[in-house]
Amino acid sequence: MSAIYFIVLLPLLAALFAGLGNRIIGNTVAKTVTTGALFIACALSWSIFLGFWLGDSEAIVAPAFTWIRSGTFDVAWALRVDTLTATMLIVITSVSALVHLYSWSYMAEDPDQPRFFAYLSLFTFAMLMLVTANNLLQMFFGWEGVGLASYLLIGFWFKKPSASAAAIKAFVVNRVGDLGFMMGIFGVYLVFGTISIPDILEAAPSMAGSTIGFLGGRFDTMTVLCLLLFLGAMGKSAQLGLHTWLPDAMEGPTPVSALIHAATMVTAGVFMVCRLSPLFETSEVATSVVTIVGAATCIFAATIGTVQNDIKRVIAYSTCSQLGYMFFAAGVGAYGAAMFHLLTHAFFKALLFLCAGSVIHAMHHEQDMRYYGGLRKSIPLTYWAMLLGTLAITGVGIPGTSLGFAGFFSKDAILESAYAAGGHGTGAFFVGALAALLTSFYSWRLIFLTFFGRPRWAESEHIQHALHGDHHDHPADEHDDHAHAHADNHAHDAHGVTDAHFVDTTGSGGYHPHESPLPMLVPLIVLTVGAVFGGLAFHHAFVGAEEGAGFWRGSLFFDAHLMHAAHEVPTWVKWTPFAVMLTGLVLAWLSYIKHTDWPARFTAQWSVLYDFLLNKWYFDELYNHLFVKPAFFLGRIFWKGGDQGTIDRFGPNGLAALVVQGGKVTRRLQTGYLYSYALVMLIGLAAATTWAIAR
Amino acid sequence: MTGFPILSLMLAVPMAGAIACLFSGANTARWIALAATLANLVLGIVLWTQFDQSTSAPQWQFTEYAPIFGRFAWALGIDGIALMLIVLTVFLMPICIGASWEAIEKRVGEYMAAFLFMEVLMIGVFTAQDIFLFYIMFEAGLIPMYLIIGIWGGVDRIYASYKFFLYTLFGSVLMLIAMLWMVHEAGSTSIPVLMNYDFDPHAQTWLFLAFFASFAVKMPMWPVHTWLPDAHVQAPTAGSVILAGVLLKMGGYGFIRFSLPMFPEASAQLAWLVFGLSMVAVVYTSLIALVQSDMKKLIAYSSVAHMAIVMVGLFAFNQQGLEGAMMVMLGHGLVAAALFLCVGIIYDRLHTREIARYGGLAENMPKYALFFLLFTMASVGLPGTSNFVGELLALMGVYQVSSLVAIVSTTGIILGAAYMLYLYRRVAYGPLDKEDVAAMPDLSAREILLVAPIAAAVLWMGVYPESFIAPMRADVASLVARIDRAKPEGDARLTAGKPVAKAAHGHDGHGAPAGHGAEPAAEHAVPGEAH
Amino acid sequence: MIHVLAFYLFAAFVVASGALTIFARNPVHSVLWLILAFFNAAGLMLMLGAEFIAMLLVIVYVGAVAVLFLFVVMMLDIDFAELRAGFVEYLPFGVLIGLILLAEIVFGAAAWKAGPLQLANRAAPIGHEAPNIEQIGTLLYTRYIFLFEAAGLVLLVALIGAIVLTHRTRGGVRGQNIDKQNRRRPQDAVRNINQPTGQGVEL
Amino acid sequence: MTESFSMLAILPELVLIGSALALLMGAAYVGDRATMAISWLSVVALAAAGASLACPGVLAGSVMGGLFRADAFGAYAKVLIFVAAAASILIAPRFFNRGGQNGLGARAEYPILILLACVGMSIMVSAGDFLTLYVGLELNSLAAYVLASFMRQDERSAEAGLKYFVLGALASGILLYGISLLYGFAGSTGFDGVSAAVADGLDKGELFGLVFVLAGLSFKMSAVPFHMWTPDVYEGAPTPVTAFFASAPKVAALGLTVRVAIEALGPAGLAWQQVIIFIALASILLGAVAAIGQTNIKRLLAYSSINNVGFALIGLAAGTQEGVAAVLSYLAIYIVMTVGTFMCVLQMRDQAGNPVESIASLSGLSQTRPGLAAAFAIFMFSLAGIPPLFGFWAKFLVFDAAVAAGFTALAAIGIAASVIGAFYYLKIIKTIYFDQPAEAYEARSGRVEYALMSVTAAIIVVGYFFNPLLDRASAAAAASLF
Amino acid sequence: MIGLVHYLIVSATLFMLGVLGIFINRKNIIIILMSIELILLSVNINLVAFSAFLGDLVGQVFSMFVLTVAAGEAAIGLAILVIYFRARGTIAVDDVNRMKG
Repeated sequence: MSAIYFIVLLPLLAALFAGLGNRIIGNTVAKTVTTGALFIACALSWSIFLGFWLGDSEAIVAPAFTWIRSGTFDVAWALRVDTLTATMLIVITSVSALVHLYSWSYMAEDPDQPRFFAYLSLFTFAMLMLVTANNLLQMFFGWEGVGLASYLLIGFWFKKPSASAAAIKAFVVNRVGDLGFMMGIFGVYLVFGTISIPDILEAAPSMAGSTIGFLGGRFDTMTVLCLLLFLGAMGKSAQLGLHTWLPDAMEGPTPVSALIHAATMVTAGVFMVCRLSPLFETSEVATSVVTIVGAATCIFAATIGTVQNDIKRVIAYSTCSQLGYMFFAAGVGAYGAAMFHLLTHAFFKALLFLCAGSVIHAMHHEQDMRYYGGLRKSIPLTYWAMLLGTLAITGVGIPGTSLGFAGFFSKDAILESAYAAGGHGTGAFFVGALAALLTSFYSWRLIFLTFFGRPRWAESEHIQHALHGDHHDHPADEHDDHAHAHADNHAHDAHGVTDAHFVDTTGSGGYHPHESPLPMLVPLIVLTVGAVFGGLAFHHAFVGAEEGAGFWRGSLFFDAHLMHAAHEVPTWVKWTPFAVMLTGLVLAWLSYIKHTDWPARFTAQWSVLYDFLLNKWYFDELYNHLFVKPAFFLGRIFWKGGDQGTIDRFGPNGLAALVVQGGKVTRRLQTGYLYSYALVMLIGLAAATTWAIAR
Repeated sequence: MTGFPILSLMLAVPMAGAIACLFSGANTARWIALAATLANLVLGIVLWTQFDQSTSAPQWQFTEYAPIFGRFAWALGIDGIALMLIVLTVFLMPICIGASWEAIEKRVGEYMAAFLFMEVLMIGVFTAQDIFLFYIMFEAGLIPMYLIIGIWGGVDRIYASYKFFLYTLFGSVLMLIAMLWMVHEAGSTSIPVLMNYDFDPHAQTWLFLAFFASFAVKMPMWPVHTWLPDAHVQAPTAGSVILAGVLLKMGGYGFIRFSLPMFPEASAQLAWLVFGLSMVAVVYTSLIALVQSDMKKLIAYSSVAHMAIVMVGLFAFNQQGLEGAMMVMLGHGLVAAALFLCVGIIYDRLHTREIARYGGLAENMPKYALFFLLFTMASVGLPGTSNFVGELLALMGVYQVSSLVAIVSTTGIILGAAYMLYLYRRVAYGPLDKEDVAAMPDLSAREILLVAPIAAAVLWMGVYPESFIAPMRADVASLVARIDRAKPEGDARLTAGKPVAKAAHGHDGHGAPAGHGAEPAAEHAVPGEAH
Repeated sequence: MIHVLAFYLFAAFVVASGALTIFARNPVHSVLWLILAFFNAAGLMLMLGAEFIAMLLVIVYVGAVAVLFLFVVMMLDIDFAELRAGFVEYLPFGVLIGLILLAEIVFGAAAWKAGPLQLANRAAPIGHEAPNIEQIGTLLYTRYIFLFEAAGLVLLVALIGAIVLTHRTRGGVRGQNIDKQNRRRPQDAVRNINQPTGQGVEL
Repeated sequence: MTESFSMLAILPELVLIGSALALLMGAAYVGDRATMAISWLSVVALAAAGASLACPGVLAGSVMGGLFRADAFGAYAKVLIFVAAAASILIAPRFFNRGGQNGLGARAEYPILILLACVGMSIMVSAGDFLTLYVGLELNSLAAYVLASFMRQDERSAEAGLKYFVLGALASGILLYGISLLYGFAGSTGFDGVSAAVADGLDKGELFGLVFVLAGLSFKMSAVPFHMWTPDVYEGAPTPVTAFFASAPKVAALGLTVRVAIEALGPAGLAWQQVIIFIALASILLGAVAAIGQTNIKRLLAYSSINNVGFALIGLAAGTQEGVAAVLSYLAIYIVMTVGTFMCVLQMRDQAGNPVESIASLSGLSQTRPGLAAAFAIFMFSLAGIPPLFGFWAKFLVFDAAVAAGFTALAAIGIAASVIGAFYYLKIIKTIYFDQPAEAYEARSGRVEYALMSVTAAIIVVGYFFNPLLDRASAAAAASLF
Repeated sequence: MIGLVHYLIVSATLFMLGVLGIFINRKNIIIILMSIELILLSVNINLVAFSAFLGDLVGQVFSMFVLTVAAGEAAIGLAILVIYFRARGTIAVDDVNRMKG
C-alpha cells in the first residue's frame, strides 16, 4: 500500500512544479500536470477505499522519517491509512480532482493560472497530510497547511481589498482555534507523554476521571484536553463563535469555495473529532459541549442562510449549518453518522458550489440572486445539477425505505441517532429538525430565485458592464461592484452581445446567459452522481449497526448500540425530517413563486429580525468592537503611551536628560572664578572634617 | 578531536579580511569581504560535519587553550549549542555582504571591515570558553554595530546608535561585576568549570539579576526592548539582518550558557519574573507591531515577541523548552534576517520603509512576493517552517510548568498572524496603483542568491529539524540534568485516572478504543514528564 | 607671667594683622600688615625656642618676600581706586564654613595629648648640648642633605620660571654685550689719520 | 647609612638633575637655536634615567634614614613618568614653533623645566617621609605653574597659570597643615613613624591630619571636590603642557597617594578608605556628567581625566595589594591612552597651522583624515572602557580588585556610572564619524606626533598581549609597598 | 600656662584667615598671594610649636623647608601675576574667568 506515498506526494510535487515553474511553464502545462496528478491520486485513493469497503484491508502506518525529537517527545512523519483516512482520501482527492478540472474553464481567463493550480494542489497535499496523520502534530501540520492554502486561495485575487481582508480573517480566526489545538497537544503530551494518536487513544480510558491543574483551577483531565482540541476543530470547521471567516472566505474563486470551504477543509474539525473519538468518549462534558456547539451552529447558520442574497453566501451558511449537524452527531456518539454526512455533504455541497460557480460564470460574475431569475432555460444542465444537489441537501427521500438522495440517509441518521442518544441529543434532534426546515427553505429559495421566475438581471452592474463592453479582462475584479474593470472571460461575449440594445421587456436587459463549457459540466455531472447515489451506496457501511463496526474497524469509536437504537426510533422521528423538508419547500414556493411580495412584506414587518439575520447576528460587528478595534487601540496606546511615553521617556531618554541636566548644573558651578573654586575646596575640606569629627 | 585550531582560524579569517578591507578600495573590499565570509562559511560547514554528535562524545569539542592574556586565557571550544549559533552566524554573513553589495556606496572598505570584525566577535562570543574572553567579545560587538548604525544608517541614526550603545552597555557592565565576583568565588575563569560550580543560592539571586540585566537588554525583553526598534529601523539592511539574526541570540545564548547552569536555584526562583515579563512582551509588542506603519519597526517589534517565547522556553527547565528556545533562536535568526532582507530589497528600489507607500507588489514582483510570503509564514510559525518547531517545543516545554504562561504566550501565534499578514497584505496585496511602485523590477539574480539559501534553510529546519536538534541534544540534556535540582513544580499536578468510571458509560464490545494495533490495554504508567 | 603676656600680645597681633592683610583696601597696606604679622609670628617662635627659624622668618620673609610683594605692587602700576571694593555675595556662607572648619580644627587640635605622646617616633630629638642653629645645621647637612639640595632645585626652578615668564627683550633698549665689548680691539675703534690743515674734519 | 649606597639609590634623580643643569647651561649659552637639540638630549636624559633604574643596586629599598624609598613601586611609577615626560618634550617644538599665536617659538627652558618637574615627581613617588614628599611635590608644582603659563603672551595660558598657582598653593597649604598635624600627633614625619603611631589607635588629630593630607593630594590628582582647577588649566595651558599635566603628574600624584595611604596610613585603612571611596565615586560621576556638553576638546579631556582618576582610586579604595597593582596597571594604560589622545589633539590644526580645539571642528574627520579619525576613535572607545580596547582592561583590574576586597557595591555603582562617561566619548566618535565633514585640517602631521599616535593606538588595540608583563610588573611594584 | 593648644589655636586662626582671604575678596590677586603666605605662616607656627613640645628638631627643619619653598612660590606667583597683568591689563579677581564651564 505504498500507493499512499504517491497519493500524498503527487499533489505536492505538482504544486511545486506549477508554483515554481509559474509563468515559465505556462498555463497548459501547469494545469495538465496538477490535474493529472490529482486524478492519479484520486484513482489510487478509490482503490484504497474499495479495499476497506469491500475487502478486508488492514490499517497501516507508512513511515517516512523523523520530524521532531526532543527528550521523550518524538514525532515522526508517517502516513496512516485506515478506514477513516480512506474515506477522507476519496472525498479529498475526488472533489479536488474535479475542482481542478472545473477550474480549467472557470479560470481560463486568469493570468495567474499556474499559481492557482499550484495552490489547489498544495491544499490537497496539506489536507492529505492532515487525514493521514498518525500523530497530533502531523495533523496540526496539515491543519495549518490547509489554513495556508485557504489563505492563499481566498486572497487569490489579491488586488481586491475585500479578498485580502477575508484571507487574513480566515487565517487569524483559524489561529484562535489553533491556539486551542496547540494547547490540546501540549496537554496530551503532558498527560500521556506521547502524541501518537493510537497511543493516546489507547491510554485515554485509563486517564478518565483524573484531574489536572489548568490556569489555576483543577479540572477533569480529559475534559480539558478534549475541549482544547475541540476549540481547534471549531475554528477549522467554522463553528459558532469562530464561524465568521467562512462567509467572507467566499471572496475566493468559486472552485476554491467548493473544494476548501465546503467539501474538505472545513470538515477537518469533524474528522479530528472522529479520529479522536475514543478520547472524546472519556469525557461526558466534552461530548456535551460538542453536541451543543454543533446544534447551535446548525440552527444559527441556517437562520442566516434564509435571508442572504449572495448565492455563494447562502451556500456558505448552509455549509456552516451542515457542519453543525456533523458535530452534534459526533457529540451524541454517532461518529459514523458524522462521517457519513461528511461524505455525502462533500458531494452535494461541492456540487452546489460548482453549480453556483457555473451560474455566476453564466451571469458574468453577478452573485446577487436578486438579479437572477428564470435561468433554468439558459443553463439547463446547471439547473438540473443544482436541483439534484438541492434535493440531496434537503434530504429528500422516503423514510423507511432505501430510496433517497445522499443527504436523506446521512441527515436522517444523524437526527435519529441524536434522538436515540437522549440527553442533549434530544434537544439536538429538535434543533436539527428545525434547521432542516430552514435548510429546505433557503435551498429552495435559492433554486427559485435563480432558476425560476422572470429574469431580473437588467439592473445588475456586472451585466451592464458586460453589455457595454468595458472589456478589461481581469477576473480579479469579479465581485468588485464599484470597479470599472470587468471580465469578459467567456466565450459568449466574443460574439457581439455587446451591440444588443436591450429592450427591457424580459428583464434580461438583452443579456443572454450561456451554459458553461464542458470541463465545468463534467465535474457537475460526476458530483451529481455522488449526490444522488452516495447515500444509497454507503449508508450500510457507515451507519449500519451491524456492518458499521466491520467497516470502521476501530478507526473511530463506533457505538453499535446507538446505531441500533437509531434504527428503532419512533416513526414520527423518522418522518420528521421528511415533513420539515416538505414544509420548507412549500414555504419557499409560496414566498418566491406564488406570492413574490411575501418576502418584502416579511422584511417590512419583521425588519429587526430581518436585519439581525441579514447582518449575521451582528457577529462581525461584535468582534470588530470586541477584538479588532481594541487591539489596534491598545497597540497605539502601548506604542505611543507605553514605549514612547513611559519606557523611553522615563527610561533611556529620561536618564539621558537627567544626565545632561546634571552636566548643565555642574558646568554652571564651574564659574571660572577663583574664589568659587576655593570655596568648593573649602566645602570639601569642611565636609571631610565634619565626617572626621562625626566618625 | 582534531588538533587543528579551526576555531582560531574562523576568527582569524574575517579578522584578516577586516584589516585588508580597511586598506582597499570599494570593489576590492567587497570581494575580500565576500571571500572571507564564504571561507568562514566553508569552515563552519566543516565544523558542523566534524562535530561529534554521538552520545559518548565530549561536551566540549575543538577546544583550544593558550594562557596568553594573564588573568584570562585564549580558551575556545564549542558544544552543540554554540555550534548551531556559529553555523547561523557564518551562514548569514555572506548574505549580509551580498545585501550590502550595491546598497552601500560610501566608505565601503570601512563598512566591510566593520562587518567582518562583527563576525569575529560573534563567533568569539559563541566559542569563548573563558568568561572574560566571552565578555570582551560580547561587549566589543557594540563598537562595529555602533559605527554601522551611525555611519550607514537612516535619518535618525544618531539617536538610534546612542541608544543601542548605551542601553546595551548599561546592561552589560553589571554583568562584569558579577563575573568578577564569580571568578573570585570559584577561582576559575573557565566557563565549563563555572557551569558546574555551585554558588550559594543567596548570592545566586544577585548574580542572576546582574546577568539578567545584560542578557535581558540584549534579548531584548520587555520593558528594556525599546532600543531595538530604533536600532533596527535605522541600521542599514545588513545591519538589521545581523542584529536580528545573531546579536539578539547572544542574549539567549547568555541565558543558556550562564544564567541557567550557573544559577539554577535563582533561575527557578526568578522564573516568575521572566515569565511575567515575557507574557507582557508577547501581547504588548504584538499589539504594537499591529499598528506600525514602518516595515522595519514592525519586524523589530515582532522580534521582541519572538524572543519572549525564547525566554519562556528557556525557563521551562525541561528538554523541550530548552531545545525549543534554541530552535526559535535559530529559526528567528533566519526568518527575521530574511524579512529584513525583504524590506531592504524594496527599500533599495523606493527608498522608503513606509508601508503605505507600497501595495500590490505581488503583481509586478511575483518572485519577491513568493519569498516574502514564505518568510512571513515562517515568522507566523507555520508548521513546516523553521519557527514552528521551536515555538512548539518552547511552548510545550513551558506548558509543563504553567498552562497560563503557555496560553498567554501562545496568543502570540494569533497576534503574530494578524500583524504579519496585515503587513503582507499592505505590501504585496491590493491594487498596484502607484506608478513608482509599479515600476519596481522583480528580484535580481543577486537578490535571489541572498534569499533563496535562507528560504531553503527555513524549510529544511521546518521539515527535518533533527539536523539542528541532534547536535544540541546531549548538551541540552546535560543542562537539564544540571538544573533539575531546582526545577519548579508544574501547575498540572496530574492525578491518577479512575478507569472504572468509564465502565459506567455503558458501552462495551465495539466501543473499545481500538486504535492502531488493538493490544489489550496494558497498564499505562503515567509517563515521566507528568508527576 | 611675662611669658603669658608676651604670648597673648604676639598672638593677638599676628591674628589681627593677618586679618587686616586680607581686609585692607590698599594692597600696599596689606603688604605692610603682612610684614607685621611675620614679625609677631617670629616673636611667637622665639618664645618656642626656635631662634633660627624666627630669624629666618624675619630675614627671608620680611627681607625678601614681603619686599618682593611691595615691589610688584608698585611695579604693576594699578589704579587702586578702580579696584572694586566689597566682597563676594556668598561671603557669609563662606565665613560660616570657615568658622565651622576652624572650630573643628580647634576641636581636633585640642585632642593633643589625649592619646599617648608619640615620642618614640622622633627622628631628631632636641639636644641641649648645642645651640639651636648648630643642631639644625648638623641635621640639614647630614640627614637632610639630599632634600636640602632638592630645595635648592626648587629655588632654581623658581628662578628659571621667573625669568622665563617675565624676561623679555624690549626693542629700543640698548643692552650691554660683554662678549662684544671684550672682543672689541683698538684697531676696530680707533682710526689714525693724518689730518691736513685747512680742511674740515671728516667724521 | 653609607653615602655611596644612597647615591646609587637616587641615581635616576641624579641623572636627571645633572642633565638638567648641563642643558640649562647649554641653553643659556647657545640660546633658543638649540631647542631641538636640547629637547632630544632631554629625552635621552629621561631614557638614561629610566635605564638607570635597571642598574643593580638602584632598588636599594629605604635609604637616607627612611627619607627615600628606592623600591619597585617607585621604579614602576618613574618609568611611566619618564615615558610621559619624554612624549611631552618631543611634541612641543612643533607646537611652539607653529602654534604659538605670539610667535615666540620653541624655547629651551621647556624641556629643562620638564626635566626638573620629573625630578620632583621622582622624589614624590619615592618619598618615605612627608618632608621628602613636600619637597618633591613643590619642585614639581613650581615647574608646573611655570609650564601652565608658558605661552606668556596668551591670555588663557596666563590665566591657567594663575589659577593653577593660586589653587595649587592653597592645596599645598592644606597639605602642609595636615602634615603638621600628623607630625604633631604622630611625633614623626616619616611614613614608618606615622604608620607606627596610627597603628595603636587613630586619634582625632591624626584623623584630621589624614583628612587634610588626602585633600591636598586630591588636588594634585584632580579628584573631586578638589578638581575645579583642572578644566580651566587644561584648556588654557599650551597643548603639550596639557598632555604633560594629564599624564606624568597624574602618575606621580596617584603613586604618591597610594604610597601615603598604604605606607603611612595603612593601619588606618578603614578611615581613609571611606574618604577615597567617596572621592572616587564623586570623581567618576562628576567627570562623566560635566564632560557632557563641553565644546572644547581639551576641556573635555580634563573632565575625562577626573573621571579616570576616580576609576583608578577604586583600586586604591580596595586597599589590598591587588588593588594597588590594579591602580598601577591602570596608570600605565591610562598614560598610553592619554598620550595617544593628545597626539591626536595636537594634529587638530586649521589650514593655516593654528591649533584648533573645538570638538565641532572634528566633524567628518573620518573622511578627511581617516587615519587620525581611526586613532581618535580607538582612544575614545578605550577611554570609555569598551573592550577589546585596552582601556577596558584598566577598568577591569580596578573593579576586579574592588570586588575581591568585598567592595562589590562600590564596583557596581562605579561601573554603572562609567556608562555615563561612555556617552561623551561616543559624542566625539559621533562627531568624527557620523557628521558631515567640516573644514579639513592641515594635511601634514608632525612625524613625532604621528609616530607616537600610531604606537599608542597599536598598544591600545593589541594591549591584552601585554597583560602578563603588565601584571608581573605591577604586582611586583605593589608588593614592595606591603 | 601657655600650652601647645594655644599655639595651635593661633595657627588655626591664621590658617582660616588665609583660606578666607583667598575667596572672600574680589579686589586683587596680590592679596590672594598674601593669603597664601599667611597659610604657610600658620603651618610654620604649627610645626615649630609641635617641634618644641615634642622636643624634636624635625619640625623646625621642616619649617625651614617651608620657608624656602614659600619664597620660591612667591617668586613664581608674582611672575605669573606680572605676565597676567601684561596680558590682561588687570589683576582684579573678578576678571579672571575667561575660561569656565
